[in-house]
Amino acid sequence: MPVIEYIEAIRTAMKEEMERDERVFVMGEDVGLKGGVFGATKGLQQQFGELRSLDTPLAESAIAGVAIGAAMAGMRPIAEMQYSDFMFPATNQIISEAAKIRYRSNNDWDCPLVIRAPIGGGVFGGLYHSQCPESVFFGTPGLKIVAPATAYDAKGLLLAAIRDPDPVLFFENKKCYRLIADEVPEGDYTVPIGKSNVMREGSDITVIGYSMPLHFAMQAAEELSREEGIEAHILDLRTIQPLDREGILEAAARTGKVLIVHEDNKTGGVGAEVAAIISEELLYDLDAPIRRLCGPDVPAMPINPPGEKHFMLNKDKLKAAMLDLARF
Amino acid sequence: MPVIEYIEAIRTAMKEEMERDERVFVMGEDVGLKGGVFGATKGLQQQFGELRSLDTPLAESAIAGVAIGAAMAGMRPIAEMQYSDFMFPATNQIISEAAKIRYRSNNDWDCPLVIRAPIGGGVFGGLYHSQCPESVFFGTPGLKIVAPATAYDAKGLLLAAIRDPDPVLFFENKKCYRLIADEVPEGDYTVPIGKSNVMREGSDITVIGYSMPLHFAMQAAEELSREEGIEAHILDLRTIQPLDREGILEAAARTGKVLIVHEDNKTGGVGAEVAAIISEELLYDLDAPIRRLCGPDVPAMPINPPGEKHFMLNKDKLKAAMLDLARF
Amino acid sequence: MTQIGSVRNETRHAALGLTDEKVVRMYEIMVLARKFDERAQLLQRAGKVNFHISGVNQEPAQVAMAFAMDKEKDWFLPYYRDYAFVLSAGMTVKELMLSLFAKGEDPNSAGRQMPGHFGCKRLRIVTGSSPVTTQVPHAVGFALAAKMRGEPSVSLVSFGEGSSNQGDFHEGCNFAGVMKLPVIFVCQNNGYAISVPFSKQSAGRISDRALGYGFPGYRVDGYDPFEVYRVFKEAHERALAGEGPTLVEVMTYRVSPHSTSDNDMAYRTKEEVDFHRGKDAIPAFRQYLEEHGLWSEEREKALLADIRKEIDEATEYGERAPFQPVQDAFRYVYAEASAEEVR
Amino acid sequence: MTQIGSVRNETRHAALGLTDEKVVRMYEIMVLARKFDERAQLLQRAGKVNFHISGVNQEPAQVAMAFAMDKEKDWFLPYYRDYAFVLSAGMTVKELMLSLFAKGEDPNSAGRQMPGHFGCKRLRIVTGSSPVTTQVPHAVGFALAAKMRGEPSVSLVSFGEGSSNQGDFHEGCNFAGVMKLPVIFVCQNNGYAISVPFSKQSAGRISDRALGYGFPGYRVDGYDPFEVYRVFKEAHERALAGEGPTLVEVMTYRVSPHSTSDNDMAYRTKEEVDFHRGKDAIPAFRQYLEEHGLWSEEREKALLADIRKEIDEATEYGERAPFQPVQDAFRYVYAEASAEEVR
Ligand SMILES: Cc1ncc(C[n+]2csc(CCOP(=O)(O)OP(=O)(O)O)c2C)c(N)n1
Ligand SMILES: Cc1ncc(C[n+]2csc(CCOP(=O)(O)OP(=O)(O)O)c2C)c(N)n1
Ligand SMILES: [Mg+2]
Ligand SMILES: [Mg+2]
Repeated sequence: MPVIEYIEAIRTAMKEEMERDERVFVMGEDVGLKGGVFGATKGLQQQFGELRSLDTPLAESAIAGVAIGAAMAGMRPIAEMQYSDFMFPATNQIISEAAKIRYRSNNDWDCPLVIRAPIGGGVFGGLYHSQCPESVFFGTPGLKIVAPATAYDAKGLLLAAIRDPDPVLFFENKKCYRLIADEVPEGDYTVPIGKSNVMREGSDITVIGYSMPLHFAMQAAEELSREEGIEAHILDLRTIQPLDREGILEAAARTGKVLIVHEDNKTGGVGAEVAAIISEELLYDLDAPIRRLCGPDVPAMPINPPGEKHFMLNKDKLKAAMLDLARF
Repeated sequence: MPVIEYIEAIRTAMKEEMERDERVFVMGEDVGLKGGVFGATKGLQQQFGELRSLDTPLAESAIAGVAIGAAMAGMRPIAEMQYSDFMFPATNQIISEAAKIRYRSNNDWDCPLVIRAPIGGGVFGGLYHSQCPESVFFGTPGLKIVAPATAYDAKGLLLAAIRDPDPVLFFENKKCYRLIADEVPEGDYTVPIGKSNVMREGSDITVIGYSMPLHFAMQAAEELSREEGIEAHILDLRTIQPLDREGILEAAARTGKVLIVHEDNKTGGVGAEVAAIISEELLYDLDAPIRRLCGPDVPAMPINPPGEKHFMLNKDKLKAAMLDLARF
Repeated sequence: MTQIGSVRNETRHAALGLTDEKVVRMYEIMVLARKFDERAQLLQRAGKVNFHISGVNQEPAQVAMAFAMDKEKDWFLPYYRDYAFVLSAGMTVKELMLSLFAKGEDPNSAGRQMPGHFGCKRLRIVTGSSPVTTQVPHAVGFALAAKMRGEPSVSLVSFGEGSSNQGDFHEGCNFAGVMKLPVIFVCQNNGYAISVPFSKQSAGRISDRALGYGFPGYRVDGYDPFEVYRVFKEAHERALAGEGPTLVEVMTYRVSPHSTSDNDMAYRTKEEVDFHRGKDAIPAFRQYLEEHGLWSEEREKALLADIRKEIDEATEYGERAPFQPVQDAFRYVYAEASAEEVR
Repeated sequence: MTQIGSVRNETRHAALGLTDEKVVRMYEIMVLARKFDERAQLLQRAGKVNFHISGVNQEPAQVAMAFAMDKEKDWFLPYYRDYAFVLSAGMTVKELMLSLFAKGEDPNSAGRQMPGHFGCKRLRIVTGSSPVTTQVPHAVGFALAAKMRGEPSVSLVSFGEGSSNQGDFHEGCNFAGVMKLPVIFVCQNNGYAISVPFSKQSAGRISDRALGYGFPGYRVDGYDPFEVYRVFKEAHERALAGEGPTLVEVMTYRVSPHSTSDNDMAYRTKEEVDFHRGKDAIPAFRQYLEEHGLWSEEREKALLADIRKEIDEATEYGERAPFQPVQDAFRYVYAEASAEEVR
């Protein structure tokens, strides 16, 4: 299987699905000739024309709202938000509309829409090009939310998202775009929405997370295995709504010591729900308090390099937290 | 002390603070002559004039955004969102702007703003006049969020919110407006933001929550005490951001059995964070898994009466859950 | 009493391409909508239903705009006062009553949403919500889909003048303007947004906003249904011809309180309301029909009797019909079949 | 070189009420802004800073609008290309360099925000963010505060033509129109929003949108700083006289790529860019000054030398200055003094 970059996996998923299904199209700011500010839609306009790789006016509520209309009309829009930081103007369309269309119409209407948005920092983007907005949308019934960490999952989950009959927020990590590359099958396959994935087996501690920080966890785990003989069990949630309860409980039970990691700030994040689920179901199987290692409770990371570094998770921070938990 | 209604406490706080501080004004849809759709601003326009009880165009992003500008300019705006369901168009202004103004300017600018919004169902309001939007804004550093359950706290917290140097979301429960009345001092007092309050002392189980469901818990607790000799310890968070960690841990430790309640849907709600905090710090003091009794993970409640009743929490649901936990 | 040749050419409706049958049908629906609305108000006052939001006085314009549309091909995104519009589109009084009583059989939402929150795929009526103006970009999305698929379909979206001040109005109109999409934006300017008069909602004319989006905007007298029809017919033709969107501001007046929860005497006078009530276009429309030999006292009586029967039966049906069972209250958050199967 | 009587009346600047000193100062700031921008581009290419977003070609209009404002009383909400504007408002090159290098002493954000994200209470420059157009309602809020307090203060807010398609533009303009607030909305129409040409952003003129909000809108040639000054001066006077807002669409062109991260040759041609670069208003302004005896080759040389020195020193200072210490990186999420004390 060819090894391709995470962003290439995303691009390929869109391209292949647009070839397969003419209802599928992408829309967003600069997705046309420029191919997106990160290049995720590069070549799509050349191949599919201006309408199916549609440069929109600079207006996110319209991007979401027009996509919702098109989805209700039977199309399969993929709406790109240039940065997830800029999807907040579309909140009302996402939460009040997309999430509630099927429910409020008692299944008469549906909204098969994908909204792609790059999350995460570490690219010197400053406050507004680095955020993780998961906690804002998490907990809104009617939405599905995925956040792949690997190229394989990125392609498979994006194909699943496009084919899903309900609205899916697809949070791609901009730091992963070119840093992460792995084996990705050519052609069609899907990764099921709602299923977590064990990235690494281990018996000492369990790390549960999603997106970029898992790569730090994997690196730290290798070092801890080598240096300390500590074996970490690592679970990639992949889908953050609906959460894979069984997968979470199984992974937590495996070691009895849980560290939850995400880049979104700690309070009110997805990790709180993961902790709550475990403490609701597995309390007596735990050998240590449930810990979370997350972004600090600060509005967003600064652009100056020391400040950014101070804010971001990295392998060393993960390693220290994992070691500390193992020793508990 | 006079017993007044919850909504009257809110109205009085605004009136008294507008008398005390001429920088304070209210703005929103129908807040003028009509006095708000619930009557919370009744009489203010007559007393303070059109500018200080300002009917705005029907545009929530502008209501928030203009209020933010006025706050930065040194005023003390109270922006009313007619229903919290309708504050989502203002999400970008609240999360990207109000919450980040102090931080991004390194303390050069600030945003002393209060946004009032009625939450909660049980008034046959259907999907869009019944929601609890807490989870959307919870977890956004830079915001403070309060949600009083009593008239006393409503007045004291609103005065504290208006005087707070940072943006405060003030979630008032529309079911409480006329149902809840209690003793409220005349004149000036504040309830500190960030401090929870023990509503009832008990030694068997701990109930932690905020807003309307606490009244169901109190009723259930009285019955359980009478009928079963079970004594519930009930903690009103009052402020949901920043959470009162110490208050939570103390209340949880008190009985070792915790039930968290809120009307907002369960997944991703404030209760998840409360559970996570407890499981992070108090794991070994617990005698039962941490339970949550919340709104179902459904977009919003239906308007038909049986459907609404099925959706809403009530005394009986609380009582059953509390009894079950006590018996664990 | 259809006549031929020269005579037909002289009538206003014939000049607009409306047959006698159609113009009579328009009248019947105006009256039906009015009577439904009055009944709904009574039911609310009698405590049989919790809530009603009225479209009284706006019906003639609503019927006229609906008749300019193609029921088989167009898409409709009405707002909560558009009873006369959805009745024209084919919704029945029984269905409206099921919605008013929030019953399970209600095609709009199975009694989940408030009355006036329309949606019915069969009738090409797109599901709507309470937060105002969100439907505007949706209509643009329907028009975009029509353009992409090469379908001769126009979408029509209604909203109030207060609602036209939401960002979604601007973003939706601008998007449609850039892409020259087949959509008609209808602002029903009834003078108030709850208690707030138009003078506090906007200092300009809503119709003038079209200029900034590069398409035509018209202000039209809502008391003149023929003129309303003409403007919408033209807008419809422009849309089908690929000439893009049109914004129409229909000038009308909300004679009822905002909803049954509102006391409008807190912010306006009875005189003001009565003045506008006196401009009601329904009697004038009847007079027009009578003058052209298309209507009579007997037909009026028969119509009223029919409508009364229809509404009585619908009321009874709606009142007796069961609510959606609570075991279904949490269904359809997501598709029930798996993604796999739906594909 | 100031002359008296009839001669003064003949100059364009004098007719506009601009003294010789002022018009010379305008020129100096235009050149200063240009040179700062060019240096910033060099520093980015040399890898000394990560990012720069350029205002080249838009400076003459920015300076002209700033000079029409009252630095002591007005409020300024510039956007990220407004270097020449904030320099006119009193920010120093050193401060801009501190921001470019993201250093702790940067008054805009202590190196937290991207360069171009201005904010400085001392200079009445309101803190801005990246999500476009959010500053528009803020400016309206400043104008509302001025009206409430009876202060003779106008707020000016800038944004791009792409950004004018956000809902916040509409909501902010409409709000200000209804309340006749003292605010000037400035759309700097530079033809592109990143890669998207104006033709795909809007099918109308931005200035025409003012009509729908009930206040005047003007389109003005950004290459004619005197005309820009005139329009803003008039808008400022209207605002102070209680006549309400003005929308000004300044026609210009973005000759740089969107930012240093952008490759503009993917979506436009070098010819197009060069054509517009040729219209640069700075040389014409210099020529005007020379024609009126206000400028000379020597003064030009001296200016360039001064500027070079200022920029060199600022660069060195910025480069050497310390970052905000990481122990302060998480400060000021909330006020540090308790609410009690701040009261
Ligand atoms: C986003 C949003 N804000 C507030 C409301 C509450 N609300 C319902 S109708 C209404 C007034 C609407 O006025 P207008 O658009 O003129 O329509 P009309 O009711 O007059 O027909 C308001 C404020 C809402 N439904 N949605
Ligand atoms: C809400 C939002 N969406 C997207 C972006 C990303 N973005 C930054 S600048 C820009 C283009 C702005 O174009 P325009 O308003 O014309 O200003 P210009 O850069 O041309 O001066 C975009 C899309 C953003 N900053 N904010
Ligand atoms: Mg209205
Ligand atoms: Mg531009």
